[in-house]
Amino acid sequence: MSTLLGFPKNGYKVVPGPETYLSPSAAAMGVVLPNEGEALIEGDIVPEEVAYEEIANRLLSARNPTLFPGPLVLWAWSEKAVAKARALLEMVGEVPGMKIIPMPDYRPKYPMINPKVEINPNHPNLTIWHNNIDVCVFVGVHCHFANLALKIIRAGTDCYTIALCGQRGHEDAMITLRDVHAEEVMDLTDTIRKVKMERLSC
Amino acid sequence: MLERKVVSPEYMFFEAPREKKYLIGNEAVAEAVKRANVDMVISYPITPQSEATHIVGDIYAQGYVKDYYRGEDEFNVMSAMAGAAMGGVRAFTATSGPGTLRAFEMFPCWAGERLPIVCAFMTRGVNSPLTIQPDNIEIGWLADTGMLIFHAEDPQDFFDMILQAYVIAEQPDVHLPVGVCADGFFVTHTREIVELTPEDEMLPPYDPSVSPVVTMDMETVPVRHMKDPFVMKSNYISYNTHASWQQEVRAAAERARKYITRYMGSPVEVVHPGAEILFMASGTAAAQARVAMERMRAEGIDIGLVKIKVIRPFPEKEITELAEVPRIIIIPEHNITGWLARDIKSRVNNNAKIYGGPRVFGGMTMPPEMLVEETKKLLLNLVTA
Amino acid sequence: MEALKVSPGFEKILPQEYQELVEDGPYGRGLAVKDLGTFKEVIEEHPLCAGCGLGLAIRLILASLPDPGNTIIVGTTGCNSIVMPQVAIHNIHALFGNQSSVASGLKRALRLRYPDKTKDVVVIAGDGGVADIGLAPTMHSWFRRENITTIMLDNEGYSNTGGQESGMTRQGVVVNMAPVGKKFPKIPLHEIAKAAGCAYVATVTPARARRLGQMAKRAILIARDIGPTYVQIFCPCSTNYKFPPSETLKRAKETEITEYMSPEAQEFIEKIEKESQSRGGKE
Amino acid sequence: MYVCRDWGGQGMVTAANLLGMAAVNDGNYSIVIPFFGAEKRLAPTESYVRISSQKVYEKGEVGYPDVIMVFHPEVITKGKCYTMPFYYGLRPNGWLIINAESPLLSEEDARSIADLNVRVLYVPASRIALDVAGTELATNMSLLGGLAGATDIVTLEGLEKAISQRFGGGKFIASATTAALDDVLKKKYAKTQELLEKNMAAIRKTCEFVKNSPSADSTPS
Repeated sequence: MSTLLGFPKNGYKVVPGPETYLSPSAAAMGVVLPNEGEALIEGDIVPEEVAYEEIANRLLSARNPTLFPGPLVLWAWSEKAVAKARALLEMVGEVPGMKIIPMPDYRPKYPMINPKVEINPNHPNLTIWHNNIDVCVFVGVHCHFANLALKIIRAGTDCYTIALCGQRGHEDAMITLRDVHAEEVMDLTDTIRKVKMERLSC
Repeated sequence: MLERKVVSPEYMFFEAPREKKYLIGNEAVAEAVKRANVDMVISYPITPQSEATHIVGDIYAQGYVKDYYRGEDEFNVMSAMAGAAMGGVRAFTATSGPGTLRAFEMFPCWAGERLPIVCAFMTRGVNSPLTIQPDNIEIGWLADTGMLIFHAEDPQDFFDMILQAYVIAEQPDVHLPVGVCADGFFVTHTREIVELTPEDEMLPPYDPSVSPVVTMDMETVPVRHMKDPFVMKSNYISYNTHASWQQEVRAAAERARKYITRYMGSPVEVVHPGAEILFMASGTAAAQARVAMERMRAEGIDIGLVKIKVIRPFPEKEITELAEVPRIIIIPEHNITGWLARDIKSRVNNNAKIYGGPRVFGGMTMPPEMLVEETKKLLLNLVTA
Repeated sequence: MEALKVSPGFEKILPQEYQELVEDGPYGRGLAVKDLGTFKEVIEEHPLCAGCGLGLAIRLILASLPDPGNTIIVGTTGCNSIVMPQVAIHNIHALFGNQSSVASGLKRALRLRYPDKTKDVVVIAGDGGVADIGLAPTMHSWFRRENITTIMLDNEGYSNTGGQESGMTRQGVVVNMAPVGKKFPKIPLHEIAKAAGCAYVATVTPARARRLGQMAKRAILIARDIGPTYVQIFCPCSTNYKFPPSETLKRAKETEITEYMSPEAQEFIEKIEKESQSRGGKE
Repeated sequence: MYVCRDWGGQGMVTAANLLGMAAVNDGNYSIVIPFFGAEKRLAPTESYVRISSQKVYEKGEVGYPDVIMVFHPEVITKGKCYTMPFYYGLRPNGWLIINAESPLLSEEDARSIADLNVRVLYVPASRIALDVAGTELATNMSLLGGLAGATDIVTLEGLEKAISQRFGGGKFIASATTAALDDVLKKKYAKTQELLEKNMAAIRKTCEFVKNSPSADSTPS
């Protein structure tokens, strides 16, 4: 285990920041991505059902939950992308007050960003701060840029980050699912509905 | 060209029948390229690599590779490789010593741009004075580029590692270039028995849509993407992004460990791990140490070997644990700088038991007789001290 | 245009500029310089100096791309590389000088992946990048007859690093690194390009907007089927040559407008431009 | 483990490959590695062959060979500073096989070699090559025959199979100069079959010559 800044810690936890001047990548701190059927919560491997529930709870308890859809779902470049986009809109509809702020591309914004209407992987903290976002969901962002953004958010904000990854997941998010396509988004929406019902009946 | 079928990496590596052929290392490289289902190869002559890309040229002419040309120099070959990989195809090239250095600016860029290129480095001495002979000093420099680095002991390793390299490099959470290194001549021009998988079976094609960065085709996904540097502004945001970017490249190398274990078994091979004395070595130095070890064991000396197959990501945990047991660790190397000893020393608590050497370089052979003699001298010194 | 579509439901979520690109961008519409002002351009704004010839040249090139939805631009270090992130087309910042080799690899890769489609690969780079540090790969891409277009934005020096002499600086000019005046003439790269195998070679200036647009378009079309093409655009640098920004276009007119086509290229251009006219095309 | 070291520039790299292939055909393990300087004909060069019934790991130059074969007598008589003494590292009780009509060692060399109890064998390989195969380019074949006659390192059957693998039309990867010489050799014969037969004839003839030679089993004087 090694780190590029600071010193190794045992049992490194991926939790909301602000963490440090230049926070380490979770992978360098020994956090390992989940295998199929698994997910990560704050750096620990859990069965994916547990993570579905936790995501539902986090979103339903949030003051200002926000979805950050990236180019892989914003643009209709494949049928799968369109299906996933539809499923995401349905999911957002189930979370009271959930907003959508897109990440249309990855170039640094010049001369300035309008943090109200978009988020950028090079300075995602600006959008989080401006909109007081306490829980966010990354989806459809190319993995490299998602990791950049998630790490910068952990370094500089107290936002709780969730990644719905179409590939292998993101250690730098507080909760990550892997292999998330339209069907898995629909499963998550079902979990959200179920948790909502449970909360109502309590 | 043979009609070929796609097989899974798991089948190819662990189940496919193997046929014994008597080949030189450079031939084994071309056999690997054929089975790796490579789209594009760009070549440039330099000894001792040239034969490998000659033969790859022949398999291109037969239709096994889709595009092939000779570039104008190594820097521009590596640049064109980047262009090909950004365009979403599987690419291969090879170079040696001075060519590696001529091209060097591109290697950190491949890693930074997350391009899963596989490049074979048939290492040789670096000028001046001019030498074309074996010496692996360049691996020490490549180790800090962000690429994954494997080091082959013999033509069999070279064949296997090139295939494993593509599978590991193209994992969506890794997606990094791999340098597969072999000591020039000692591997490239050495003829020995190599066990090959069937000629009519190849790896699945590369799927650029799983890339962690945008493929530069205006389709996956369309519109507005720039590769790559942050030349926009000199301010905290640019610095922080660049720093995070570099961390992410190193994080991707960390993620490769899982796949290295899955497809290569382990980043190290251990023979007699409980021994009182351990050789730790990579490449052909491991082969020579293996022979020296057997001769000394026959004389009753308790000595073992750790062959380090993967130089990056460095097998830190394995080395730290293996270093606990022996009283003496000896690290023979085929270069003058001792980059492997440096790596090992930085991961072992008690450096006093590590002997970085003997080192042989500039094209000279490392005779097992010499390793035996030097080891015995060391033991004698320790006894008299 | 097939590629640039928004996933249903996300249309209104995109920031305004992207909505405009989708609804009113130039993709797949066959627009040209004369249509500027009537559509959403692929470049928003640029961070170049006031009076920079590059900014206008790039805008004109981008407005003239025959198929911006299937174009990838390869650039290199220089003033133009700080414009490129603002462009709504995939573009690659290569290392300094290797743009033509990156473009070669990219063009070949795209040909393998899209055998039934044309992807235009266009190199846009400065004079230092093309004629000095990148001369070998530039010329070798021509020798190899790569199907790419090379456009040099010639501001006669290294402007982004503070105004140093380049091979394209004129003889006798005193600039950084030429403290007693440049000692050899401007490199005649447009002449060299013909000998090196370019099917089309043009020299032009942004002061001749429509002509520039026509030349860029011709160069890209010829590069698709016939061979490498080269366009050299004289873009004076008011900052390092220390003249008032308002004089840029006047100075730009100093250069000679030339156009060379190989017989094959000529025949090809006549054919497609005739077809375009008979269709009432926008040329 | 048998170890051979060849000198000369007379098809020696090819001979080393054939020897290795023959050993593999015989069911053994073998590693062949050439030594390369900048390539050109008639420059002194070496090739190393290791043969064993066990897997061979050791790489690189053979420092301590059991057999040295000299393909051109001038390696001894006109030795370059970097090739002398030509028997450096030869193990006691080993073999020295020299392409020459008659003894040519200096007194000093002969003494040193005698001290090692090395068996010295002079083989008129070039003459046999010319007589039997019709070209001196088959000298390397003759010498392989000499080795097979004098020792049990390889069998004639193994060599025969190796020659047909090497020249029988299949793909064999040779470096530039060797490949060019291959082409010259192939042009000398009308048919591949003729080439194979002539080469094999040179090998057999030398093998017989050596078996009948009084020095084959004698210790050096």
